[in-house]
Amino acid sequence: MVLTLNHFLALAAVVFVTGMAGFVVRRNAIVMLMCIELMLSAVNIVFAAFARHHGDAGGHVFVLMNFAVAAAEAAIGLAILVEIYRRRRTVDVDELKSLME
Amino acid sequence: MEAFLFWTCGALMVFGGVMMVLQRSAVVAALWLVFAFIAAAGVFAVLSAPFLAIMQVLVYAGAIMVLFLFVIMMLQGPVMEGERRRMALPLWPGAAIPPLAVLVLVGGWLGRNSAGSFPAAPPAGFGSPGHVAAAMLGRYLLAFELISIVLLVAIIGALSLGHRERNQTWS
Amino acid sequence: MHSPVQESLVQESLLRWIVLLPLLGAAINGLLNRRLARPVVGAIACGSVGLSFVLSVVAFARLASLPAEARLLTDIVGSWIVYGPLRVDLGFALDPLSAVMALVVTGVGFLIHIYSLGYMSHDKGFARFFTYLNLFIFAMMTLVLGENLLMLFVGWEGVGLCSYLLISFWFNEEANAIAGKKAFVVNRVGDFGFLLGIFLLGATLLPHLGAGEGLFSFRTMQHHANVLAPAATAIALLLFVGATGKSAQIPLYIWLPDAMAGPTPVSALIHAATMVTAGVYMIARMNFLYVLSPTAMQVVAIVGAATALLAATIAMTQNDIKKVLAYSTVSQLGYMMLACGVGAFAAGIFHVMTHAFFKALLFLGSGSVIHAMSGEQDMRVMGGLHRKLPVTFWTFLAGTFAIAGVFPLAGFFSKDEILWKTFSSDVGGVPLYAIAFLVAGLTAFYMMRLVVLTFHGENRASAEVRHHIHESPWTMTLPLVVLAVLSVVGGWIGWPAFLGGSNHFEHWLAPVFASGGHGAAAAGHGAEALAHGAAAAHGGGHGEVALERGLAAASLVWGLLGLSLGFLVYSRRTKVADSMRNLAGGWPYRVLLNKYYVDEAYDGAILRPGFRLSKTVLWKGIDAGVIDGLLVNGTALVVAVVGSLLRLMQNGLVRFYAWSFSVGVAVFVVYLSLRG
Amino acid sequence: MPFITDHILSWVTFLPLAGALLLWTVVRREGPARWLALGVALADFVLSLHLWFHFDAATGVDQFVERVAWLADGRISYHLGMDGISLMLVMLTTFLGPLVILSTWRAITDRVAEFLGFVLLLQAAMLGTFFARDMLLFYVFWEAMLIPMYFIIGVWGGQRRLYAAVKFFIFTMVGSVFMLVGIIYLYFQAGSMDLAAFLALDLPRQAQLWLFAAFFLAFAIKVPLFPLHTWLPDAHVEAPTAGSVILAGVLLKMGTYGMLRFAMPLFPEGVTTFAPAISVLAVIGIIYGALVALVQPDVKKLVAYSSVSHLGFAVLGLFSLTPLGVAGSLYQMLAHGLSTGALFLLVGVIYERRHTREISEFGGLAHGMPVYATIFLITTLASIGLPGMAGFVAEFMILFGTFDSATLVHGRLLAVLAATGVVLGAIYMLWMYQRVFFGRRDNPKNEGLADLSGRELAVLLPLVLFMFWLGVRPGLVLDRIEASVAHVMAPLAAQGMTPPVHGASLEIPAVELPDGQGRFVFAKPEMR
Repeated sequence: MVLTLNHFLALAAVVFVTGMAGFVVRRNAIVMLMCIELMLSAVNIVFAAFARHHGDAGGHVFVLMNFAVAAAEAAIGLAILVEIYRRRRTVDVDELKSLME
Repeated sequence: MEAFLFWTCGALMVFGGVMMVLQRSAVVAALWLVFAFIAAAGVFAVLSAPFLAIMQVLVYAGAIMVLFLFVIMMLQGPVMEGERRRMALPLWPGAAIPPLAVLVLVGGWLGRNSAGSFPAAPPAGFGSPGHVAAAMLGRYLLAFELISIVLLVAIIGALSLGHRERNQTWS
Repeated sequence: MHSPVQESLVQESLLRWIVLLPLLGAAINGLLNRRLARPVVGAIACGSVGLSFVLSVVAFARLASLPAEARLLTDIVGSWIVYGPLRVDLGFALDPLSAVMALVVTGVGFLIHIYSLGYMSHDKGFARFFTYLNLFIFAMMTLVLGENLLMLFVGWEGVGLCSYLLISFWFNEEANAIAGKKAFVVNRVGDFGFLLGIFLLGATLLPHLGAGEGLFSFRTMQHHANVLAPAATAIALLLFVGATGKSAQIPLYIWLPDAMAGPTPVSALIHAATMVTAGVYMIARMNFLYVLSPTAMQVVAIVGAATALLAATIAMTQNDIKKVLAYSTVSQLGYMMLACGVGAFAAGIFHVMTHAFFKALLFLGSGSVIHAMSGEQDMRVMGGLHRKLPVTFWTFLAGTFAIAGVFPLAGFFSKDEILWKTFSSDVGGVPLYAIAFLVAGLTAFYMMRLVVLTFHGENRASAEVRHHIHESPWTMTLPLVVLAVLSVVGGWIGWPAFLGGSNHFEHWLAPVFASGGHGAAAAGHGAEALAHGAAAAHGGGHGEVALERGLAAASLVWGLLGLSLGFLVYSRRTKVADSMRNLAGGWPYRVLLNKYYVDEAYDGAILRPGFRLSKTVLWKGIDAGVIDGLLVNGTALVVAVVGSLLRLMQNGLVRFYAWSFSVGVAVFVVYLSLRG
Repeated sequence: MPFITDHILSWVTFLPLAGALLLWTVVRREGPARWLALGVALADFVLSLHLWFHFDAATGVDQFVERVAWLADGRISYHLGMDGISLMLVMLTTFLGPLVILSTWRAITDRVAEFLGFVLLLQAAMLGTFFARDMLLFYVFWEAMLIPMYFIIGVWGGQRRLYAAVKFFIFTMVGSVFMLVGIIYLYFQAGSMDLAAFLALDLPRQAQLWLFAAFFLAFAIKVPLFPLHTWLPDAHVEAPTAGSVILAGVLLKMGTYGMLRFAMPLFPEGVTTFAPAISVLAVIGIIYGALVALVQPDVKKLVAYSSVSHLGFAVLGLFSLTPLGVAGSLYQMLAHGLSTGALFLLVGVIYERRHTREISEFGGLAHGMPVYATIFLITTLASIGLPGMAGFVAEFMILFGTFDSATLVHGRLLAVLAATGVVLGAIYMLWMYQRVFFGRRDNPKNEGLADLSGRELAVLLPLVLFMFWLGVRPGLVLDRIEASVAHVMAPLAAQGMTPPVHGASLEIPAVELPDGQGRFVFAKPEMR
């Protein structure tokens, strides 16, 4: 069997949707962050697949960029969570409603 | 061989992701995510991207996930063990429909449109550190520099968020 | 065309010092202000103006030493506004006309400075007063000596400013401040016309300029006068609007009587002798333009005559000693305008000079009276002052006779010259002559009324005031005496030909006013009128001389009649005055007393509606209502309504947001797949 | 110092930025912060003097050019340059800088370092706007001005500061967005963001009209031109004194500068089409601003509306499309910057003492504060354009240019109407002056107010000096801008926007002239 671009895109879609569903379903903020990481991974697979498809290293470069973005996002996100936890003693997003007007 | 690797790694990655979502304990969820990431490294390998595969394990599964685990440990509390309330049953379909719709539609689209198979063999040295470095420090230098600023900002942001006045104690 | 004049231009750096010395004085007094002792302040102020006068005399002598047709000294200090073809220099010029004005301004100015030393000696704002006064002399000399129309305008606005500052000098009284503002604003209305005249003149002249020629330079304009001919009427009338403001003519005369709120030396210097004659000077200066437009000349003459009559009638009823003099000034300025209008520019300037002498004298005299009366200005409580204020009385009387045109005092010559020129000119003719003649009699009458009410009979003041009455110090009486002498003999330099003189004054000015005639050759009619006037001035036939003598005698008799009538009515038979007051139910008197209700009319017709429009319609209506309310906040309201709908979705549930997000993604994918 | 002089424009621009960064990070204490800010502003002024003395007035081409490829393979570049027009506004900016900072010495006591940092940041952005010759760079600086001003009004302002700040922000933002669309369109047409490339475009008429409208809107809001002016009084009233001074002194000139630099030369077709309408709006603004100023109970609001009137003159001069009018407009920007800047400073002085700006609260102030009264008077007179002061030269040139404009159909009528603004100016300013300074000192709160301090004098005297200097020696400026104005207006001249008709729209006998000979033309006159 020959692998095509579509195989990878389909895999990425499944992984992405898993992450998306998780983000909607879970209330634990940390787990939600992890779901975001999962979605980012899906995107990375798409990048790498297209890089392979076109024989261009640009996709790889952007995967690396994504690593950096993911790292930054995780660092900030977790720092915020820690701060929230200090103040509210919870990371359950359903209890964090102060974003409401 | 490639196909076998793809199907295996792909299945493991999806499995890891689903398990992460379903786990009530944050620690276990994090471990499942690490599992999924390692599988993703396999997928990268299939895509002739060995450098990415290694970085995926080192940076992602290694560094970032350790950060997650570290935070989870730090915030030990019972909350971390699981969620106190389950989501109300009637809401499940509502939550599930959009992702499923996306999946179905994307699948359908992919079924109808095929970009064809990959070029037989990638150029020599494709995906090697040297190859990636040439692109990153050449054409994409500006982007590379910008991402460094993003990281810098993230560092400063994390520091300032974590920084506490001396007199203030854990409340 | 006057190439010999142009080539023989004499650079004379003296001129700038005539102008700048008073500025220097003002700067020193203004900056050091209270750190200087009063005598020092006075010395600096008087000294700078005195020196300026001396320099004027020197410059005058140099000018006189030149041949008649080459009498022009210039002093170009530098360029001012130079851009593209527009070139305006910072420079000064002295020709026979400006020489006369310079001597009058610095001379009379110096005397009034001396007088002010005494008059203001007890005032807190001594240094401030002299700063303003010096500043005024500076501005006035810029006006007079300015080399071009724009420099003249600088001085023009400058004197307006100083007038504003000096009228509101005692700003403690709201009324004074309001009067000052009124003067400035009314003048600005005039300047509006002036400025437009300048623009039209510039736009007309600009295409014809030669290399290096200053656009508004008087020499350039005179040189190109023929180019101006097609637009001459419009330019001349617009400039005249400016003159009506500064020289208090109808319809902008209303500020001058109110301007009497300032200290009396100010009234004498600015509002009688110098500044108010600036309009006349400007028209005389621009004579080459005015002769191109008979229409404009006609308007100037009619406005002048009408103003003379209007102001004279009002002056008959006023009770404030300075108000009478103020309306008298307006009336005399009307005479000067009339002279310019009929093409007798020399006569107009002659009257400017003699009027400067006797009107300054009268104002200073009234100041002396007010000083003696502890600040009282109402003539109804004066009387009998001739015994206690002998110097003031006799000098005042000399001034009165001069203004009434008694032979051989200064006023006789200048006024008679104007009357005759009006009579003999095409523009004037019998109707305007009749008005001017009538005004001459009225002038004599109301001036005598003033003298009688003030100096004659018994004193009607309270005992306390009466106790303080005293003759003024020498610093005040000396200028009175000097000015009285000038009022008597000042007219002799214009001793007319028909009385055996040679009218030096007119000959002196002839080069300035003659050159306009040549440029006007194209304009035909105007030039003819001027030529006619000139011919008449030079004697004409025997019949004309006889006529001239006859008219002079008539006006002399008429003036004496006015004087004696005034004396009789107000000294002996006061009942006559009462019955005059109650004539025809008293309403003519009330109309005159209230100055024809012109101020009230302006107030009701222009000011109040203007304010109401600005406040209710423009500000609250358009600005806050339409633009901000409807357009700006209307837009904001739409946004707010949409926002409040969206707010329902802002429930703070992060997962709800995530869910909506995934719905969005789904919709997007649906869209994509539908597109294929 | 070739190190500095080779990149002088960058130094002038970024020195204040460096100062701002220092203030926000290192020098946080109040005292040192003030001195640092003052020092930076002074140093910037000294640097800009280099520009003044080494400027070559003979040419209208950009000087001191710096150009480095920046983005998109050099299609977007870091391109700075300066001609006479920029020079004048830059000098105005750096001249006002130290004075503004000095004026905050007592007035701002809360978060001083932040405030001064914003002031310096604003200065850097303004200078960059004047220097930028690349449209993206220009836009970056242009938008960068908004942020510090927003904070200056919104944080240190009066009671309704948030309303004013948001209003200011939204107004200016709306205009800028349209301009951005226009810039992007032009970028795709020209293939480069460079101003010179934009100028080289030959756009179809329809496109020019739309683009002109887009650019003009952005600039007209900034000016502000009637009827887009309503943000201005609110912004001025709520802003702290220093903010008002910068706003009136420099920021408003961004609008007229932008018109002259970009909107007019880029879209000559748009200019010819819209000039009559715009000049009418300008005249309405002149009269309207003056009339509304007349009835303001608040001194600061009065001055704000007078700005509307004065800048109406500036716009009128630009769209007279004569070199004289344009130069006059530029002169008006300087004169207005000086006189209105000084007026706001003066209002600030009394506000610091009495904490009110209601005219009715005052009266008879000339008694206790003679120096203050004198300087206020001089500034008032400068504002109403008394001859011998800067405003007169500007108004004269603008009105004369408009009067003599061959392209403006009703040029003469407009000049006549605009000239009424001169009369009204005298009325509202002097009436205000009379009510504040003259009369009896009835209100006991006005007793014992201190006259100007040495610091306040040091702020005001340089301004007063230049009001006179520019009034007597305009050559100082005019000589340096003549070539530049001709250069900037060259595209319009190429459009054939010179003479023919001698528009006599008033009932004034038309003068028959030899075919437009000698009228103001855009080419540099050979006479001189």
